[in-house]
Amino acid sequence: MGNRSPILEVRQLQTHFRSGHGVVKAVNGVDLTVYAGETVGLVGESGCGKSVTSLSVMGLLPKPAAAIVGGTIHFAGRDITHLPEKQMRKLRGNEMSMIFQEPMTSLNPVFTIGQQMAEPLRQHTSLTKRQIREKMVEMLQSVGIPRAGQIIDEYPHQLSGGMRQRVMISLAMLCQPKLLIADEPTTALDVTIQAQILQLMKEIKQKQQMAMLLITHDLGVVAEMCDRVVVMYGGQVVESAEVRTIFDQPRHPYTQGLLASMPNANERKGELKAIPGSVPRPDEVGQGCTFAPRCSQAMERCRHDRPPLVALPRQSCRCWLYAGEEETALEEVAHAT
Amino acid sequence: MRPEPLLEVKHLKKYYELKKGWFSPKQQVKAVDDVSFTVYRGETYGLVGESGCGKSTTGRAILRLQEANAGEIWFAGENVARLPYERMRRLRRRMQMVFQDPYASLNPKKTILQILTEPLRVHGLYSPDERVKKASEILKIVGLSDYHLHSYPHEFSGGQRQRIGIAKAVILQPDLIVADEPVSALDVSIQSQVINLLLQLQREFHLTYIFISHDLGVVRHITDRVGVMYLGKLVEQAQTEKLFQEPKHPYTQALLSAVPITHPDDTRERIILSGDVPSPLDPPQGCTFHPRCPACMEVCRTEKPPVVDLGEHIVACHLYV
Amino acid sequence: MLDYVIKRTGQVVVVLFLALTAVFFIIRLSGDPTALFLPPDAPREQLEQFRKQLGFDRPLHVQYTEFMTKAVQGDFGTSLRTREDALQMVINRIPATFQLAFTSLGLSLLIAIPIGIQSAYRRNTWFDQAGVAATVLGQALPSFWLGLILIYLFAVQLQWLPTGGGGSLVHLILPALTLAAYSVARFARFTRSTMLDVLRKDYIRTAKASGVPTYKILSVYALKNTLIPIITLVALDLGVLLGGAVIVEVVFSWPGMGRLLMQSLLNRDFPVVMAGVFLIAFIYAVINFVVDLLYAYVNPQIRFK
Amino acid sequence: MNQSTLTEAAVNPRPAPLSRKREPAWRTYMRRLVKSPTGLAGFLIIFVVVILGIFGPWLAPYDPNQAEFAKKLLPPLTDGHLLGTDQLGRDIFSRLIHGTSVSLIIGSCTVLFAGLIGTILGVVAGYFRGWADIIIMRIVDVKLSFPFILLVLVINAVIGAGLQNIIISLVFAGWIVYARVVRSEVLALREKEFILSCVATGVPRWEIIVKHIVPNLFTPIIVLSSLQIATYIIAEASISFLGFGVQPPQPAWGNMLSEGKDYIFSAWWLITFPGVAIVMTALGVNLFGDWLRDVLDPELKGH
Amino acid sequence: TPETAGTTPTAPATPQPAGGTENTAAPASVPEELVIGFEADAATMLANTDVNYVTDIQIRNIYDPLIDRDAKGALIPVLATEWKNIDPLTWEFKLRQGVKFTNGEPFNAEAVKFNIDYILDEKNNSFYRSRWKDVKEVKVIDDQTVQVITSQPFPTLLLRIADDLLIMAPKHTKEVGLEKAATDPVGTGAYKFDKWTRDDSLKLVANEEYWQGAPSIKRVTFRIIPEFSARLSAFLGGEIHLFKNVPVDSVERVKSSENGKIELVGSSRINYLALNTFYEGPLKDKRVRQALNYAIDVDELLKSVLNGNGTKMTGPLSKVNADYTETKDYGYDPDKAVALLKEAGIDPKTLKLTLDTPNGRYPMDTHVAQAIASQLQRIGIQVTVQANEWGNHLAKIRQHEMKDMFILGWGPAFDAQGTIENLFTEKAPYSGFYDKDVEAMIQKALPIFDPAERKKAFDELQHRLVEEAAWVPLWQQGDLYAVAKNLQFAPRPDEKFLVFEMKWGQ
Ligand SMILES: Nc1ncnc2c1ncn2[C@@H]1O[C@H](COP(=O)(O)OP(=O)(O)OP(=O)(O)O)[C@@H](O)[C@H]1O
Ligand SMILES: Nc1ncnc2c1ncn2[C@@H]1O[C@H](COP(=O)(O)OP(=O)(O)OP(=O)(O)O)[C@@H](O)[C@H]1O
Ligand SMILES: [Mg+2]
Ligand SMILES: [Mg+2]
Repeated sequence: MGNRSPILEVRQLQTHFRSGHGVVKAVNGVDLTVYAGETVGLVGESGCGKSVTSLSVMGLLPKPAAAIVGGTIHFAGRDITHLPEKQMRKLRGNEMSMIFQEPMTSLNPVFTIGQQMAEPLRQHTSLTKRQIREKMVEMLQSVGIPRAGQIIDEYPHQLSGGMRQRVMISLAMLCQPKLLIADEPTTALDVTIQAQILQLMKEIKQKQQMAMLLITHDLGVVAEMCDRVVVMYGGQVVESAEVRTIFDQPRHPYTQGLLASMPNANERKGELKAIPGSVPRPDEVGQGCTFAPRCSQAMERCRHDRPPLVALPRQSCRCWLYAGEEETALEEVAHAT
Repeated sequence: MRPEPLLEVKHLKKYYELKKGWFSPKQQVKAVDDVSFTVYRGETYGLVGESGCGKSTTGRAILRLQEANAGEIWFAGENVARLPYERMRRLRRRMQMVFQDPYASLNPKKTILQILTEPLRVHGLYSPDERVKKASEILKIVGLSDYHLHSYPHEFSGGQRQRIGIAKAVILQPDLIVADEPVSALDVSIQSQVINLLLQLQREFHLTYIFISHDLGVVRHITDRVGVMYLGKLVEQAQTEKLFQEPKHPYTQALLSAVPITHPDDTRERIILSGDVPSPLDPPQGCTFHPRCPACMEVCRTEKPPVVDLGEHIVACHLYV
Repeated sequence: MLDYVIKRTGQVVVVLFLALTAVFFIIRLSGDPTALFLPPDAPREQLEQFRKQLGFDRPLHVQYTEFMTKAVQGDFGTSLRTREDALQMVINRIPATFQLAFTSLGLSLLIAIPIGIQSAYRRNTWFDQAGVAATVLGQALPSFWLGLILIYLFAVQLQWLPTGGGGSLVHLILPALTLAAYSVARFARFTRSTMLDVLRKDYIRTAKASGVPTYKILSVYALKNTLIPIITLVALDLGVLLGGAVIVEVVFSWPGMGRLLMQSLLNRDFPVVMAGVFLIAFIYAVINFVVDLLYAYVNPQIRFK
Repeated sequence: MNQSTLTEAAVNPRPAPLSRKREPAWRTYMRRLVKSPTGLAGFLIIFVVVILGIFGPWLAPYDPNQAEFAKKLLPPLTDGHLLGTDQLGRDIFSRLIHGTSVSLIIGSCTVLFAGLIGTILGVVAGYFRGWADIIIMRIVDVKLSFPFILLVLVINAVIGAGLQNIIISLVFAGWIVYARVVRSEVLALREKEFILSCVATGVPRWEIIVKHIVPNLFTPIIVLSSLQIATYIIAEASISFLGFGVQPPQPAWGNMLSEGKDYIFSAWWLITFPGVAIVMTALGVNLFGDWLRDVLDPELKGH
Repeated sequence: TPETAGTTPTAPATPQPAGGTENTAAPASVPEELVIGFEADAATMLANTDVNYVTDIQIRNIYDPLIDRDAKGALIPVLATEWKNIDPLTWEFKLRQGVKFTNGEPFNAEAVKFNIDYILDEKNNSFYRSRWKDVKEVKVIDDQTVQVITSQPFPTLLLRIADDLLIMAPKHTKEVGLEKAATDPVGTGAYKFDKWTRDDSLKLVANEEYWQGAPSIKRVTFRIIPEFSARLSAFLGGEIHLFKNVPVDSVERVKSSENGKIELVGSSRINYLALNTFYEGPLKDKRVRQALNYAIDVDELLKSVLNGNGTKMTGPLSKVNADYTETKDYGYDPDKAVALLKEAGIDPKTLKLTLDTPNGRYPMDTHVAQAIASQLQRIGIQVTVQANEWGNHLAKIRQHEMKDMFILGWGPAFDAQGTIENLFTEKAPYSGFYDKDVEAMIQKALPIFDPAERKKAFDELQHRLVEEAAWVPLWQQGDLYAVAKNLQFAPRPDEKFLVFEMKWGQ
């Protein structure tokens, strides 16, 4: 793992929304590193800021409601935190691209697949019309779409969900990006189709030396796909580690609770281990640890002071429980702090 | 020692007339096509299958939220499918539903008290004061408190709303509850709370559930028997443990193998199905699964598979004839 | 397709039938036409005879049956005032009516859609608020007031344009503008709100993620989706423009259908009124049919299913 | 009339964030109103107009109907006549103030009755579907291809000209807007899970309609009405132009405008001031209605 | 006065245009075509069919009448050169020689017969027919002589001929058929038909072979502009040169414009306030009617509402009426009005009356109504004004649905019979007044043939009607015309636009 270079480095990212009810701190100090060629899983519950983090990276935050108010984002060594739209556009769909959760709504219903897929090629390359078409067909075939030549001239609603997600993937892969952000790419799909798509993404990743940030709330997907995992809770990273470490030795009480509540880990028909309470809204996060109100091990301190991200051997964890155990950080952990 | 059957569904059919475009002829979606099963008192019967296979339609047809085209639904000695409006309305006291979307299933303009007392009121149960008492009792049972009685749904989180939805269904102390994906809209950490609640209520009130879900992990945890649906048909049905250990139908086998692993070191022999779920508008001939079936035979293309009973394990597949 | 056409035709027939029936009975309530045509000193016998000649002396249901039987054959009788074929009279007005309707429609779309798009894109900026205020203003001006002011300004003071009358393109400008003022307001607001919806859609995010520049997103990717609901609104407005532009037609002496209809009503020239309502209902139905086709054209989901 | 713009108020309930202390709804709205310049402007205009409408008779300096022939057609700011006098020497300012209530009555009565009829028919069509739906929607179609002036004329012939004629004509024309909006609202609502949930509970049909569907129609109806009022106030002017307006000498903005139209070249103030009054009011109502729509549309909340 | 117009004149009394030479003398800036703004279009181009004056005014430039009126309303010969009564049932007309229709057809006795027969033929459904019903037969004596035989004495036949009858070309009409002729008229008039776009414009060109000489103005367009302000705008913008019915308050605006002037003429049309005795109300009492006559100050109305444009009337007939006689003027005397009301047992403070008025039919009609209401309010009477659309107004009158009072106009009113018979008999609803004795007097007066006796009878009737306070006479309508400065135009009391009489030049 030694000399890999980070492709994406997010440092202390803070993205806030302004709304009629005040400021929503959707992302409140996130650190995240993705190295070339690796797959990082970003897990966490709904509303914890996963999508906002990825949109911040892509420069796709809804303007003017949302803005990056702190921290930096480096992409391939270049600071893109406040890159002007024009230059950002040159990166998007080209060096970094994104797949979205909802294949059903992520394609424009009134344009053909071909018209939409041609866009990144038109924006970022100088290929001729015929070359563009050839390239698209080739790409579609590589994601296992039959009749690629015809499908190009069809409309999204003529395709099934799985097919559309394949189209989305090939749309993202067209310019061979260095980084692919996949925001819950399979959540909306059926189990059998999900298996197909995950398989496909694995294959693609192996073929192309590409880094991937995989956003999901499904630990099973993480187990299957990722090298490293970052767990988010309430707009912050609470734990990050190698995938095996997370499953074998989760340190943060939230991660532990999450793993314990998977039905398979419990006796059939028995009481599931549950995390009490519910996810806080980003606008009602008080001081102290965001997880404290639901944490069974919470101490007095947790309610008043926000814990730091503690570097432990092979993982880092934002919890006061481990405040004393700090050890020399591994290389990648240092990056992730 | 078989318990008595509470619900018997026989040859249920529900076809939707579909007219999507203005210029296309009418089409028929066979959402539920000749489904029969029995649910016994006190058990949890699971219905699984992929999106669009007709799980919800089955659930709704049982409660007559949608009128079935054909078939019988025997509940408590009466054929529900034939009951006149007013008698059906009264029977609803005994069969209730929990909906998937906790955000859409509560009237945003009503307080929790109104929502919870309405079922009692429309069935003429108790006096107004007692109803309030009942409501507050049930609220405690589902883990909320009196404090919430005068709040509106939008003041609750998804998990809390789903609890209210469940409370609303349970307050009438029905015999049967059809739960249509009651946890799939919830956060992972909340799901287990609600599942626990369902299990607890079942024990407490001797409820019978029809539990509809596509999450096989949850289904395995909570159900006693499972029916697997594919394109409007019931393709396999067995005791839960048995089904998960020894799936017979090739589709069930693929479905189970597709469930994500639970640990990075797990290895699983994946049966990756080729192709997509066919459109129910135009289901394949013969066995509807044959275009994706890894074990497809000649006969599968032309002939509908018979239903084979392998001793409390029913499967509709030519392989077992 | 055939199915659709049959069903649609059936609907149109029903609507036409109901409309004619309603007009037939309603119009009988509006008074006796005889007084308006005969000289004031005409004796009662002539009135009676005139009524008889028009068939007004017979029981209402007999008149109705006869009217319907003839109407089915396209015979609405002759105008009481001009003695010309009533339907033909109304048909003669179609060119002028269409000219005005389509010009003002085109004009308003041309103005409204860019404004609507920009307002949506720059939501809550000064441009948006000014745009909203301006379009609302357009909707708040009574049309004859606006018309007269335009005449005063452009025809009397500046003498750039004629005050009214039919014929050439220059005659069209002022009435079309007056009519457009109202539609511009509606279209712009509608475009804005639809655009706001569309801009929130996932596929717009997809386009952005592909690196498509903003102008192109607005003018191509979002616009086409926005157009679909606008078409319905346009159809609705076109119906109003065809039969209901009376005031503008009067102010600008435009020989359109609305004015003819109003005159005929005031003159109690029943055959022309009937023919007019029939034609408007018919055109309205045709427009709706065309809109459906158009809808199918821009909306592939309908086209293919 | 504008209906299609309004269906967007079709809302799916999304939660408003839970606030620690609940603040009364009207205060939230007031706070948001103060923040929106256009909404506030609209509100203030409406406020002034309503005050004038209610207290006009006490505020007007002159009897609005007293003709004083010697003082006819005085320009504004002469002889104690703020806005001048009209062709019969009546004080325009006083007439304008008195006319306010007429315009308000027309706007509000029409909205009330058209809203009521339209809502009932819309609910029936949308909830019961089938024949009721087909018949009501065909009537709507017929109505759409029916010239408005025909309606006005016939009503005029049957019951005579005047305020009630205007209101009845406008109600006749206006209910379809409501019927269409409400119908599509109901069509969407009846598929909502909370309605299904009522059915599943065994709530009788009429109770579902009255207690569950209708309350959820209030928001779109309020928004629609706020915008329709302006349309109706303007329509009064058009009807007056066609000669079926409010009867003289009673002042109404529309009939002042149409009586004044012949004076556009000789006495501009006759047509200008009522015109400005209508435009300002319509503007105010529209701005306020727009604001209301934004506020009541939870989709847009918090953005 | 039927015979008075007499047998003598051979040339029309109308100003004689100078013919061809005039054209060359005209200044170069003279517009090529005269555009007349007009509020409504003709119903048809057929003559003798539609009684509406908007039709008549336009087609009178295409067709000539047999007899016309001069500025004072006296009958003058046009296509008929002389006429006489052979016996009470027979009239003989001598026709002008050498007149040709614009298509070359000769004008002769056959043509006259054709046109009168056209009116009488039920099939043609002429709206004039009832007025001509007493005509039994038209006899062609020779090419230049025609006789009209009536079934009973018909003293007003000459008036009918003057006001109604226009001569269409018989051969043309028969050849092309009525339907075609309705859009392609041929007459003997000063102008030939050119183009007609319904509700937009009617274009005419000069008939250079006109028997009275070629018209001075070569092209005429009637432009239909229904809205007054638009008409005025078009006039101010120079698009039209002439229009009628200028609202009194806009007179100044026209006068002050660069190239406009105002022409005023007393119309034969009279305006009155009907006091309805068909309605069971207080107005059935003569004293109340008289009180209203006292309480309404017509002079003030004329001065302040009409800016003086109109001539006050005191009785049923106006001064231009041939049978006019001076009657008593009630004058303005509110005290007397109150006294009369008291006498009738009515407290004016509790009296509530309704007043119907048409809307825009007569000059300032709704304003006059409001002003009358305002005047009556001075003695405490409360008046509700109701402005009606014209069709409704007429229908309400005809169906006796009017309440206390209504405003109406009547014209052309050149003779006593046409006015009094059509207004004050039981069959006639227009004055709202009916009295048995008056009816008897009218019936007695109608068949009188002797001029002097006839005049006496009608004079008596006028006095009687005033005494009865049958209505509140208002005024003889003043017609106001906006005229381009360089157009010579003398307005006529019969409201007609005869372009032949007009010419360019100061
Ligand atoms: N447009 C927006 N306006 C205001 N707040 C927003 C907006 N978008 C997101 N948020 C807030 O930001 C927080 C983080 O949202 P985000 O979409 O990143 O969550 P997520 O982790 O992706 O959840 P999910 O699993 O549901 O996709 C949410 O709580 C949400 O309330
Ligand atoms: N109201 C309806 N009109 C027409 N077709 C319908 C309707 N409701 C459901 N369908 C169709 O019927 C089939 C079965 O739908 P159903 O909702 O029962 O599936 P499901 O198994 O519950 O799927 P999911 O897991 O997505 O909820 C689907 O193909 C669907 O498209
Ligand atoms: Mg997300
Ligand atoms: Mg479902």
